[in-house]
Amino acid sequence: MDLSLLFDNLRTPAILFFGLGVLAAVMKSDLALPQPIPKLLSIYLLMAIGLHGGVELMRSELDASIIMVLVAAVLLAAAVPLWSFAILRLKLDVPNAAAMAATYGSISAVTFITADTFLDTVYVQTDNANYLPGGYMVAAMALMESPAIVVGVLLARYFGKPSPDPSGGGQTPPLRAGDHDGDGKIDWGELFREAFLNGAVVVLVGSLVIGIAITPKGWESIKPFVYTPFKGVLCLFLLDMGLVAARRLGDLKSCGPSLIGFAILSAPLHAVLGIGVAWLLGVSQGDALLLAVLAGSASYIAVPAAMRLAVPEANPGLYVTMSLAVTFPFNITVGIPLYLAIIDLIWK
Amino acid sequence: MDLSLLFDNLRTPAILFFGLGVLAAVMKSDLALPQPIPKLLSIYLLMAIGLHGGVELMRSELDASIIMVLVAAVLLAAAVPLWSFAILRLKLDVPNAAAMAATYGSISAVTFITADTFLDTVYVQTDNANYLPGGYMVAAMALMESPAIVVGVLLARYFGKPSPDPSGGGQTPPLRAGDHDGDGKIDWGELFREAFLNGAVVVLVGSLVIGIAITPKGWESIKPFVYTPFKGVLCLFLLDMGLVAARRLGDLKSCGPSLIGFAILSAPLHAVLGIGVAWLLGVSQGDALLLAVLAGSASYIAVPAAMRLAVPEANPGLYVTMSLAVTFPFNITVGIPLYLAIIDLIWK
Amino acid sequence: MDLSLLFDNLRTPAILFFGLGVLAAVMKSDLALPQPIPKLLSIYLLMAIGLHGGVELMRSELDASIIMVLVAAVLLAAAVPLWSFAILRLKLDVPNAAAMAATYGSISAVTFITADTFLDTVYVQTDNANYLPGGYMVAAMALMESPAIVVGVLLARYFGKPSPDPSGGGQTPPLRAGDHDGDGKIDWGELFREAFLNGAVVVLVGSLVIGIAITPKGWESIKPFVYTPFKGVLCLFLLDMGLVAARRLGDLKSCGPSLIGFAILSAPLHAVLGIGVAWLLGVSQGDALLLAVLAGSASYIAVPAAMRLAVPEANPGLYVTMSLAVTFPFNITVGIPLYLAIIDLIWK
Amino acid sequence: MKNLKRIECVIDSVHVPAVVDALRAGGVDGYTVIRGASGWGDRGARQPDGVSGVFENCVVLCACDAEVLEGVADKLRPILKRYGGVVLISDTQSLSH
Amino acid sequence: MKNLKRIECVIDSVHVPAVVDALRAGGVDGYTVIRGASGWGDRGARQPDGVSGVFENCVVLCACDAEVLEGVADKLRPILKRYGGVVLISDTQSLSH
Amino acid sequence: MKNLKRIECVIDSVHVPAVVDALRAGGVDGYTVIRGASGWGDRGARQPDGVSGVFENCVVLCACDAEVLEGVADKLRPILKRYGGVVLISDTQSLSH
Ligand SMILES: Nc1ncnc2c1ncn2[C@@H]1O[C@H](COP(=O)(O)O)[C@@H](O)[C@H]1O
Ligand SMILES: Nc1ncnc2c1ncn2[C@@H]1O[C@H](COP(=O)(O)O)[C@@H](O)[C@H]1O
Ligand SMILES: Nc1ncnc2c1ncn2[C@@H]1O[C@H](COP(=O)(O)O)[C@@H](O)[C@H]1O
Ligand code: NA
Ligand code: NA
Ligand code: NA
Repeated sequence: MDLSLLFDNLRTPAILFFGLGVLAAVMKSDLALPQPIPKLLSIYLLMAIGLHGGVELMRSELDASIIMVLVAAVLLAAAVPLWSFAILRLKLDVPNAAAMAATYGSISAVTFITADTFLDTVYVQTDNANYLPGGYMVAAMALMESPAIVVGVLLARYFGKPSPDPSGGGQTPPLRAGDHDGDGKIDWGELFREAFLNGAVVVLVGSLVIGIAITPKGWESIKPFVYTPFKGVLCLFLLDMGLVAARRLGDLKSCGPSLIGFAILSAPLHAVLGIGVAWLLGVSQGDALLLAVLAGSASYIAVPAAMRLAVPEANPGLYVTMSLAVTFPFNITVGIPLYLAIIDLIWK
Repeated sequence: MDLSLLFDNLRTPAILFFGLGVLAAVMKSDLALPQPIPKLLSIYLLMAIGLHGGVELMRSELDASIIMVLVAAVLLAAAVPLWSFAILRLKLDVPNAAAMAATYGSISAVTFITADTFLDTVYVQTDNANYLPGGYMVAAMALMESPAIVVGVLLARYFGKPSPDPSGGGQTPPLRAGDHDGDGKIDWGELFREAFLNGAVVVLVGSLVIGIAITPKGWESIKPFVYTPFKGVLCLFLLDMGLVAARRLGDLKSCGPSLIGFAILSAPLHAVLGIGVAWLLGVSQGDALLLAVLAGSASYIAVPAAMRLAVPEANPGLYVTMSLAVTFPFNITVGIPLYLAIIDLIWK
Repeated sequence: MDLSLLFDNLRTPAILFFGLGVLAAVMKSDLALPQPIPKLLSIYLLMAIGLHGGVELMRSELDASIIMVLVAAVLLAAAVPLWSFAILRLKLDVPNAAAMAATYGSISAVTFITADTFLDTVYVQTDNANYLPGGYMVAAMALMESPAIVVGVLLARYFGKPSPDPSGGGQTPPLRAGDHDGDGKIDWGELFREAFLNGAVVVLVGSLVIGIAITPKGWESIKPFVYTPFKGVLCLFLLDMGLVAARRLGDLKSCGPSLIGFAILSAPLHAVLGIGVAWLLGVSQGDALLLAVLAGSASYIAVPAAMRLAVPEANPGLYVTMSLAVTFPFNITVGIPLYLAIIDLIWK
Repeated sequence: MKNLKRIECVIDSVHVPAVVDALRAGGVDGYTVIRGASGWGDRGARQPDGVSGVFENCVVLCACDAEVLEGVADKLRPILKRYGGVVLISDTQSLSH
Repeated sequence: MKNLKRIECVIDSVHVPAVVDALRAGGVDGYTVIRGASGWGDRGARQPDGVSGVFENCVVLCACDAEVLEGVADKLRPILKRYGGVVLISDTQSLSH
Repeated sequence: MKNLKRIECVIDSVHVPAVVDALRAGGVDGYTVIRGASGWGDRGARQPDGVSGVFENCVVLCACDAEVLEGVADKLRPILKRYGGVVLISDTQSLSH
């Protein structure tokens, strides 16, 4: 692995701010981004990446290979939870294994954004346009958010016990979200609503479509807000991610070494799988890195929101902690340059 | 009506984001801009439009016709509630008719801003400077926010029953805001404070004055915050407006068709009145559109804040819903291009 | 004193927005920046000034005189509380005098930023590079935040009564922050954590270090967020500072004229002391103004946070009010141009 | 431990000053206000929307002596009548220190 | 003054709709929701983080007639069992207006 | 339904950790914290300002067994004495599930 890639990555402002957040939390500083600000920043980042992706998509030539990549991305997102579930069942009960499997099948938009920013830097250094990803990768990301949620809920239902409170019919709570309605059936409507209409998914997909719909002049008019300051905003958000991730580290004790092992190993393994798929499809290095990062990253926004409703027996202290405090930091610091090093080896 | 104008408007990023918000709410997505963010965005937009208006005002030549426009704007804002009240009394009791009348006499800053943005686009396409509005129109907007509040409260007092709780003098609550103090008198001081010192009015007027006071260098130094990203911020705000408007749609049932008819018809009627006034005063097309939009739009910030205090018997579920969920969407989608089409017909 | 300097300062957008805030609060408008927004803005400003300082520091040549300035800055911050405490003891009890002394020994980042912005304007007018401060002055600011906290707590402990509740050992609350643990000893670890790991200190120091660490390209990539819109954001923050300061004015009555006298006089006196030190060290006019402003300003973020924990007997209604409602407005309106006039007299 | 009455009032944010004035006029020693509540009652659903700023409730909490309760209640009643909202009263004790 | 039961429920924000449905189905006249609470209980510490949006509690407050309490409690019990949280019930009076 | 004591404490945000430590040391099973409260009491008005971050209150709510109450109260008293605030204690019942 080219260590200079690693150091370049660690020296980007966003990663340094992530480190500052981790450091502040570890030293028990009272620093915090107050409550709804992280949510605002996260909506902003999704809106920005969606719009930019849509605009890029319009500029690029669309061909069949793009469709192939999108289909492969969906399949990847739906398949990863299957074997993840099988492995996680060795240590976890059905609800927790299903929720964790869904978490790892889905994606982390901020990891994607960080990789995208990193590719920008690499492109500037190498002047090699193969490192510039296509706008359709944002579409791939959008498509990869939800399938794992559906698969995870199905796994929980299929392998799970029937209703945990079969005592009296009238006492079942007003269940929601693809839940048992007391007789083992799945409310598909609710399930799909949870999976595909989560706020994060809606902003990303909606912005992507708007990015496609607007005129170049429309894009110019909003660029100073949604594009130019983007990397700076990412710094602020990663500062908070560092604080939040490090403050969840305390929960790692209760997770046990095998789970942590899964969280660290699954990232590069799934990323390599993503790289393999990218290679088979013959895409460029930039697209390959983004597909690797999508496969290797884990969700901490859309999936937890859905799982708490649909699989309330699963403990978010496990799946959110693994995703946020282990896999995310691994990916944005070591993972991204590592995956690119592997790609460079194979592609050249 | 020139349909291409309509489609141009519907394709601007801000309107598309409004549509995304409506769609998300209708599909029952959990998307939301968390609590104080909309208020921050609304302060930002008022500050930005105020500053820009002030700076433009300084650059333009001031003449008597401007004073005429400002006086006409105030008269319009004070007169609209009078006939609106008379019409609304057919269906509503005195407090609700008065509050609704005030709502429609006052203005919506975001509608104004959307129209301003639209004129920008039209100007770029036509290269006709007549579409560029003067900075003094921001002053007209500022002057039109408050008179309707005063008129509305006076209507409620004059036509309303005396104190609703005449049982015991000692039991009247510590009333505020131009309220009866138990003996039918109006507290003028409180009434004017409510009307003219509402936060939205203060930010707009204050920023306008500051825009006049600062040097060109001062303006350059803050432009990257208050001007350049403006249209992008408007997108984010309109996304939230779409969510909020669509979530109020459920309250429409309780409003009844005649009220909804009023909300939809009053906009173009008052707008045409505004156009007529503009034509009599001989202003350019850009200024005419903004006057039309000011006359045709309804308040959902300053007026509700004042009415809840001064006319608590009125139901905000009526007047806020009408203004936010009916008149506002009508104006920013269909209204603005329609009014410009009418103006183009008359002016040419 | 050159009055044009004063008027130039009063006409900058940021100061005008401060005035708007004061006016709105005095007229009892309901205008307010909603709750976590001021904290977000304050983190943004610290991040921005820290990064910019770090980048400037890397560009400038480092020499021994810089070390001298930094050492002098720390000594100043540690010494100011000593005589302030002695003077304040004439009117206040030990805890209040100690907390107030710490407040005045530490610094106000926003005052510093306002002075920095002012120097920018002066530089543009005079084209004299001596008015451009060095990036190391941000380091001086960072170093001056915490020493006064330590000194203040030590003063409170040394001159204070022993534990206020010596009745029963088991009843002492779980004290924190360099507090007595019932037997008169100081928990140094907690004390230093309070002083040096306050969120504001961590963001400022962390951003300074990141500014030093990043590449020029990294800086370019985040500049559109952390540098370009900076002066505009300052306006929004100062609007809120004006509101908050003026709303605290009511508490002045309970403070008494001698305290208000201290708050007004200590600013220019300590500023002149800072100017003297700057002159002895031979720094340029820009650096001298910033040192003056650091010496003359009082903290309202880091110190109150620490004092409420470490000296809970002191009344924040006194020390926050003095700092926020008296010294801060004095410094940003009259103080900064006054200090620069004095500097111009001496340096020429 | 001292016996007190616990007054809890849910009301539209905009009318909190009226409630607070009533409490102070009634002679209570202190109160606490929690903002940002939503709810549902006789006047329908209330969910703060951030754009209009309308539809936000507050909870006002006050512990007071039984003697002042009657006076406070007399001042609160017309507020409830005119503006809506609820006032709940229960027994409590304060930890004396 | 009317005697009522005061129901206070602390629960994960995401399950507030279930609690509210239970209250309404049980026949209460109104309720109030306070968001953004943190806490600690059987399922460990809960501190909202803003990034994942998880770990936020809400307090739901409801005053109701003693007669409807039993029905409401029956509807709340399975929610507590499945989702965690606490429900506290105490006596209160409402100021009649 | 189990009889419990309901402890409600209003205190400066900065001292919430002290209250929470006291509760946990006293052996309670859980607690809930509501942030962002304003108020007025012996030490004057408290209205959070966002700039200095000072003047914000929190409400800490805890339901506990009557047996642990005495111990918890002993731990809370010195906190109240030193930092101000109020602690209200009343009877409640928890819905057992
Ligand atoms: N029975 C109740 N229990 C708890 N809160 C209530 C109750 N009734 C009304 N409220 C609250 O008081 C607000 C105003 O009530 P109302 O005036 O009845 O609409 C509602 O929005 C609720 O937040
Ligand atoms: N004894 C208690 N007193 C007050 N609040 C509690 C108590 N137990 C639990 N809670 C609240 O209810 C939430 C969920 O509780 P649990 O399901 O026991 O983890 C906790 O996070 C607390 O906010
Ligand atoms: N009688 C009371 N009822 C309700 N809350 C109170 C009462 N007294 C004080 N408080 C709250 O406790 C905080 C601190 O009280 P104090 O230490 O008395 O100033 C106040 O700011 C109020 O929020
Ligand atoms: Na994945
Ligand atoms: Na109008
Ligand atoms: Na100082």
